[in-house]
Amino acid sequence: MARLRSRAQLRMSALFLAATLAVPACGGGGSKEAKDAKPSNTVLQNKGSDTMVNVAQVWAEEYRKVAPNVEVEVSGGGSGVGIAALLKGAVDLANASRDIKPSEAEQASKNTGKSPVGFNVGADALAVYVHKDNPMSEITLVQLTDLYAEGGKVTRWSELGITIPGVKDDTIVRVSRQSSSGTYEFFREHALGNRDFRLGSRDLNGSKEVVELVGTTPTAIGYSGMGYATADVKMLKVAPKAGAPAVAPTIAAVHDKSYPLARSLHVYTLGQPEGAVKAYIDWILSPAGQKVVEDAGYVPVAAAGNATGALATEAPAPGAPPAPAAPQPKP
Amino acid sequence: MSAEPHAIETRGLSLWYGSFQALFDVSTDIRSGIITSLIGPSGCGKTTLLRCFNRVNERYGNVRTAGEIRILGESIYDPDVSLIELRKAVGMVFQRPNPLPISVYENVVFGLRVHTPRTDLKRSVLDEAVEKALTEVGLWKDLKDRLKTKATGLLLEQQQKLCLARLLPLKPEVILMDEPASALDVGGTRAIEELMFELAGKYTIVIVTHNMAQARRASDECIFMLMGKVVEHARTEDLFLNPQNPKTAEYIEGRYA
Amino acid sequence: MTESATHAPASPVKEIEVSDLRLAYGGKEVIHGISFNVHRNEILAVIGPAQSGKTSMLRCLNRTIDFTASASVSGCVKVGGQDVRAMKDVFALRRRIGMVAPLPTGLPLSIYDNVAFAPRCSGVTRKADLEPVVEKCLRQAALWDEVKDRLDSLGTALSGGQQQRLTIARALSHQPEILCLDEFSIAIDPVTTMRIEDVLKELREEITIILVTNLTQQARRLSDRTMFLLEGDIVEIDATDVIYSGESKSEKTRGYVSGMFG
Amino acid sequence: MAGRFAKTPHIARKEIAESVARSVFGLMSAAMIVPLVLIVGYLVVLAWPALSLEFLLDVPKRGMTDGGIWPAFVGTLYLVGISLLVSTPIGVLAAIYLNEYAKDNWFNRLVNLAVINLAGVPSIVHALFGLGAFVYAARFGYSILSASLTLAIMTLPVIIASTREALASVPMAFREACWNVGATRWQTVRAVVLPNSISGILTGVILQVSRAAGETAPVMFTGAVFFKAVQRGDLFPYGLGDQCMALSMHLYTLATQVPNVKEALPYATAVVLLGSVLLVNATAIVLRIWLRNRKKW
Amino acid sequence: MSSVPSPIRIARAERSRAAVLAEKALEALIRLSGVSAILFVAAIFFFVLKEAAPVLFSEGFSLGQFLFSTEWYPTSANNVRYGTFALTVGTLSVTALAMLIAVPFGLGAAIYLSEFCKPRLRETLKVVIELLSAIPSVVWGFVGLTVMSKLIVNATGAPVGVNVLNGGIILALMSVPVIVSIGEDALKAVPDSFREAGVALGATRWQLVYRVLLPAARNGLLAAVLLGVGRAVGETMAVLMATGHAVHIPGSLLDSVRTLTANIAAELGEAPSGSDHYRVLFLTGTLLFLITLVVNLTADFVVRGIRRK
Repeated sequence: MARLRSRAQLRMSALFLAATLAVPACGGGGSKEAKDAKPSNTVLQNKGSDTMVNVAQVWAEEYRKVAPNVEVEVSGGGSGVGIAALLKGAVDLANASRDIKPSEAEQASKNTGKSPVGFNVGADALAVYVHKDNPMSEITLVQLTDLYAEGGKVTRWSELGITIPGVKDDTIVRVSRQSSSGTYEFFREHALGNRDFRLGSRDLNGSKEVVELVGTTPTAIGYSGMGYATADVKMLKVAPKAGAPAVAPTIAAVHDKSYPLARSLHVYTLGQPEGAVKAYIDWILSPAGQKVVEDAGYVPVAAAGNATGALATEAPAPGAPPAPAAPQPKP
Repeated sequence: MSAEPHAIETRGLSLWYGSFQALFDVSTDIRSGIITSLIGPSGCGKTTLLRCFNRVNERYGNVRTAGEIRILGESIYDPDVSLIELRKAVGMVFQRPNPLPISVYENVVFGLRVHTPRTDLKRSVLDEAVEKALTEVGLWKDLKDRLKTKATGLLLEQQQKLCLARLLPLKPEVILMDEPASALDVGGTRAIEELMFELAGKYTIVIVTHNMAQARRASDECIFMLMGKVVEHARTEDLFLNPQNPKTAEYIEGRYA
Repeated sequence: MTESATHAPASPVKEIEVSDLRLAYGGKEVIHGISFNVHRNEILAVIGPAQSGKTSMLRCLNRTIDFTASASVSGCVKVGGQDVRAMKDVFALRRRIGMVAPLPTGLPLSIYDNVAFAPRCSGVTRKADLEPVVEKCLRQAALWDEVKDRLDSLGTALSGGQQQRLTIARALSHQPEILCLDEFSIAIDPVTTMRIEDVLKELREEITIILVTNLTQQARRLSDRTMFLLEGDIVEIDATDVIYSGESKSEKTRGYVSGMFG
Repeated sequence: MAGRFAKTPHIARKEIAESVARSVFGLMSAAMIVPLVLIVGYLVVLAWPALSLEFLLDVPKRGMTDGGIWPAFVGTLYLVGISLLVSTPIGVLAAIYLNEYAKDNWFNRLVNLAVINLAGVPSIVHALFGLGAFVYAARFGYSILSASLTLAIMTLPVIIASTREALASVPMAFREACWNVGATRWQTVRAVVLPNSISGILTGVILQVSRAAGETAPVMFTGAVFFKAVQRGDLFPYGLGDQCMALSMHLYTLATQVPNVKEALPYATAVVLLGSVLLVNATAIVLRIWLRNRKKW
Repeated sequence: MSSVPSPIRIARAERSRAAVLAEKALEALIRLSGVSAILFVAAIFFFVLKEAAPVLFSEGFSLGQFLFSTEWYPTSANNVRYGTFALTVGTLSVTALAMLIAVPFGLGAAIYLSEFCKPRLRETLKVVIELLSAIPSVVWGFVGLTVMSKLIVNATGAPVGVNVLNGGIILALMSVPVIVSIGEDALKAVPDSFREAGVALGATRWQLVYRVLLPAARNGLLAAVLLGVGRAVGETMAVLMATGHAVHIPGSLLDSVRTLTANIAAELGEAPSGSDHYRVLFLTGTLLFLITLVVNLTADFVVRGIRRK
């Protein structure tokens, strides 16, 4: 007769609570066990440039097929963030769409006693995009400065002599990137001559967002990696100055450095890479890794290297064998 | 005052809250111009019956009634009856004083504002109504300088009188009172009872009380209810001194609350 | 309370001594310094109209008034000779005073657990110890016969009258020396009221009872002495026979008892 | 014949005003159903081509332009689960304190204010806090642990509020009955209050789940990554110190970063996120109604 | 104590020491958890301010510029400027528009739910509102970015659909549930006796609402609006995706703006920790924390105003 309702209730509730709590708990605990079951699993942390994040992601995805016991965590954030994290030893590999600054290298050796080592893993052309209905086909860096830079005066397409069909208000919708991305800094340095941007542009958070906005806005202009092109936009030819021939962002133009907004893409490590990191970089530089770069719409380093050899020397990589001869990674 | 001998007549009135039946076949006549009290133990249906008279119990969704109620000779369940007009004629005072959270003045004229088109409400009409109503309930002297203060800050006793006063400008025929003194102390109770005596004759008053002593003191007729049925309806003296029904006798002896 | 305090008919043992008890809620005084004693094994009825401070007074006895933040108490209440406000173990005090509230409150536990609740709280956990207590208390509250076959069912599922008796059984389960009933019949039917009144008459043999009621006739039927409390003051406290004889000292008492006001 | 209580023209006008008010307010309420239905409907329609069990179980492929969302889904489970593990006990105990123990004094008013404010702190500030406190100061780094702790603190007020509500719905009479027989506060809480408010507590826990699952900003800066390679359907891909993908951030990524993604993919991700959150909420609602109907008093 | 022999008396047991101690320990834990909210709020303020503080004293930073300049150049190569005024205006404009939409709808719906609606319908609507409030902000942002921006471009002919209008509508939809549920609570808190009094005097529901309930629930409704504002000011992901993110004082509803919250979300990931930029973002966070603190305290104060009466 002494069946205790209160006890029974408490027990039931406790059970439920335990159950709710146990699921994730098992998850946490279980993951350790799962890890133990495959003891050789290595986690590589890879962080940095947003331009490269998609390539880096495919690298991680593909490398998993080659070396199933290596997990690569990829995060974006921007070149500066990747390098900053590298300098603290927080990540194994930093992606950067710009060169490491001397001050940064200095800080690295101060922090960790090691100096950063860079690998040239590909190249990119920063394309200037307009809507596909925009009759414009080429632009000069001077025009870009007038458009984008602080103190620039151009606000309407008519001022550039352009009439966009079916548009009443031809105010230029400037599309840019948020102020700390490598793309933003590169554009500022190479297109605007280090002058600041004029405020009021739409500073979007992703390269894709830029292209999409340009693709849906007939009066827009924007810049982004050439890999982001879609059917709704067109890439302008860019001339270094008025009168000079305008060059389209093509692989060839990147190779011969005739495109003014070309840049190389780097992966940095702290000190000479060893073990899994080295294997990963070797694989990135191998044809398989470089195919990823090409598929993503960028310029593979092998081709660039073969063409001129110029890009490859930009960041001397003592440990890195020349790409074509890269040893196959050991799975 | 109405000419009808009976202010309220019910015929075969039954009421259900959902599936629970609270009133069983109540047929009773309440005479005009006197104080009638409804007594009985808690849960006997006296408050429910009272709330039928101005149909205020229909605020709670699941109420169903059968039977008939005639007030001043008019069936109040007729389809063309406007609840608003009904409630103008049948005023109600509640267990806890519930002045509205607005000024004393606005409390008294609330009914007028609700029932008369704005254009007919001259300031002088309102002022006059306030003075008249507050005088009638004996609050004018205390409150005439504080007409703009919030009514919810008054003493409980004053609040309850105010609740009565705000019915008067509408010139109701019947005033229903639901345990009007249960939240008051002895002095407040006495004051309300005295007020009832003064108003009786001008209005028909029906009061629910759980306090037998009060029923005995303050009413002309008593209706004793038990389990949703009317057990006995008689002149107060007769009911207390010479109850016809043994259950009534038990109750007034204080066997149960 | 000492061992020597045996039954002396001449001078009754003071189970509770209240002196100059004052109680205020947020500055508004509702009990204005009352003093009275409760004798062992008597039934003291406390009558008075609503708002007179009857319930508040009871709550001062077992210090459940402590749960009302705005209340401030002064004066002295002694139970069994000990000042309740000086007691460290207030739970032990409450176990010495059984309290029955106006509205029947079966706890949402089984009938068995309702009664066994208090002993369990004080550390009795063995079934063999609990079962006799449960049975005894339910019998005392005149509920045993109705529920003995369904001790597992919920206390809250009983009828109002049964729940009120369950409440009494629960109040008895920690073997109190004093039982306080606060308008216990307010929400129950006459038949149950009469049964509980019979229960009280029997319990009087064992414990001290304080019966707060607004039914003057109930007080008259049951109590040895009656205290008339009006607006926070004791108007009169005397033998019940005297109070109801129509010859009590105070006119107010006579008026109240005969229904002139309240 | 017009009865004594028949409508006057004045009343008729008032009644018209009333029905106008009723319709206007009714339409305003209805206006809230419309966006919910439209948004859910629109998302589902666009997501339809991609929605399948395989989408849930598969990993992102070809630079996230294809494949499924498994690592993000399971990452969200991790974050939510661990944050729940932390916030439930603290939240429930805090609610017990506030409802059962706290006296009405300045200190406890302060505690109340703190709870209210904690609920009002913008999620991005929680993100800053998580970054400053857990990632850097506590040296947990960017990890599931940091992100979960941030989420836990962020969702604590949800649990506290609903638990308090549940506790407060237990009638005072029960407590008084317990105190009257000499039960201590905790005995009262344990025997009567907790068992009868368990439904409300569960509701709070479930709401916490839905809130935590949907948050983006706090995890973006404390432990969520753009991508992590995980096996299809792997239930335990992460450790406490790892970073993970999260569904909410994955949606953000797909919407703003990944080029040439299959059109239906971000919509399908949104539908899975929205669907899980609404499902969890609906569970809470159903549970609440069910338990309320079998209340024992 | 038990000097009087009694037939029902059995030996009184004492609770075991362990049980008493366990209870004490548990109560200590309960108290600790109880005050944890204070600790957390303090910790949030402390850590956010701690990361922000060094910049306050660094060279080239001026608080005046931070608050009142519109020039936001956190990474400029030659002239770094941290002016958040345009961001503040962005936040205010989006919030104001959101409130303009959400307050009438929210309060109207609250009135409908609490006064006009049948219980069944009320339950249904409350479920809808609860579900609406459960939609994650990133989903709202996604909707703003995809659905709403197209609608706005089609409806207004604006060149870009991500702007004040878009953010305002999305934020309105997000804060309406808050306003409705708290507003309904405020109306429900008005004692039923007031309604009963009004009804018994023959008032229609609408008269009841505007003559009695609105004055009586005024403070609670104000608090509901304030909490709606708090929600709107603090919202991050939705405005990040829906407002177009331009540092710009808006001249019309169709201009793009950037809000304080979105600015942090966009740049925090890329600001190397310890840099001035990073610290200024934390300083913005401190500012946001203080704003919402004030809003919430005011709301609480306003609500407690009615309770005291």
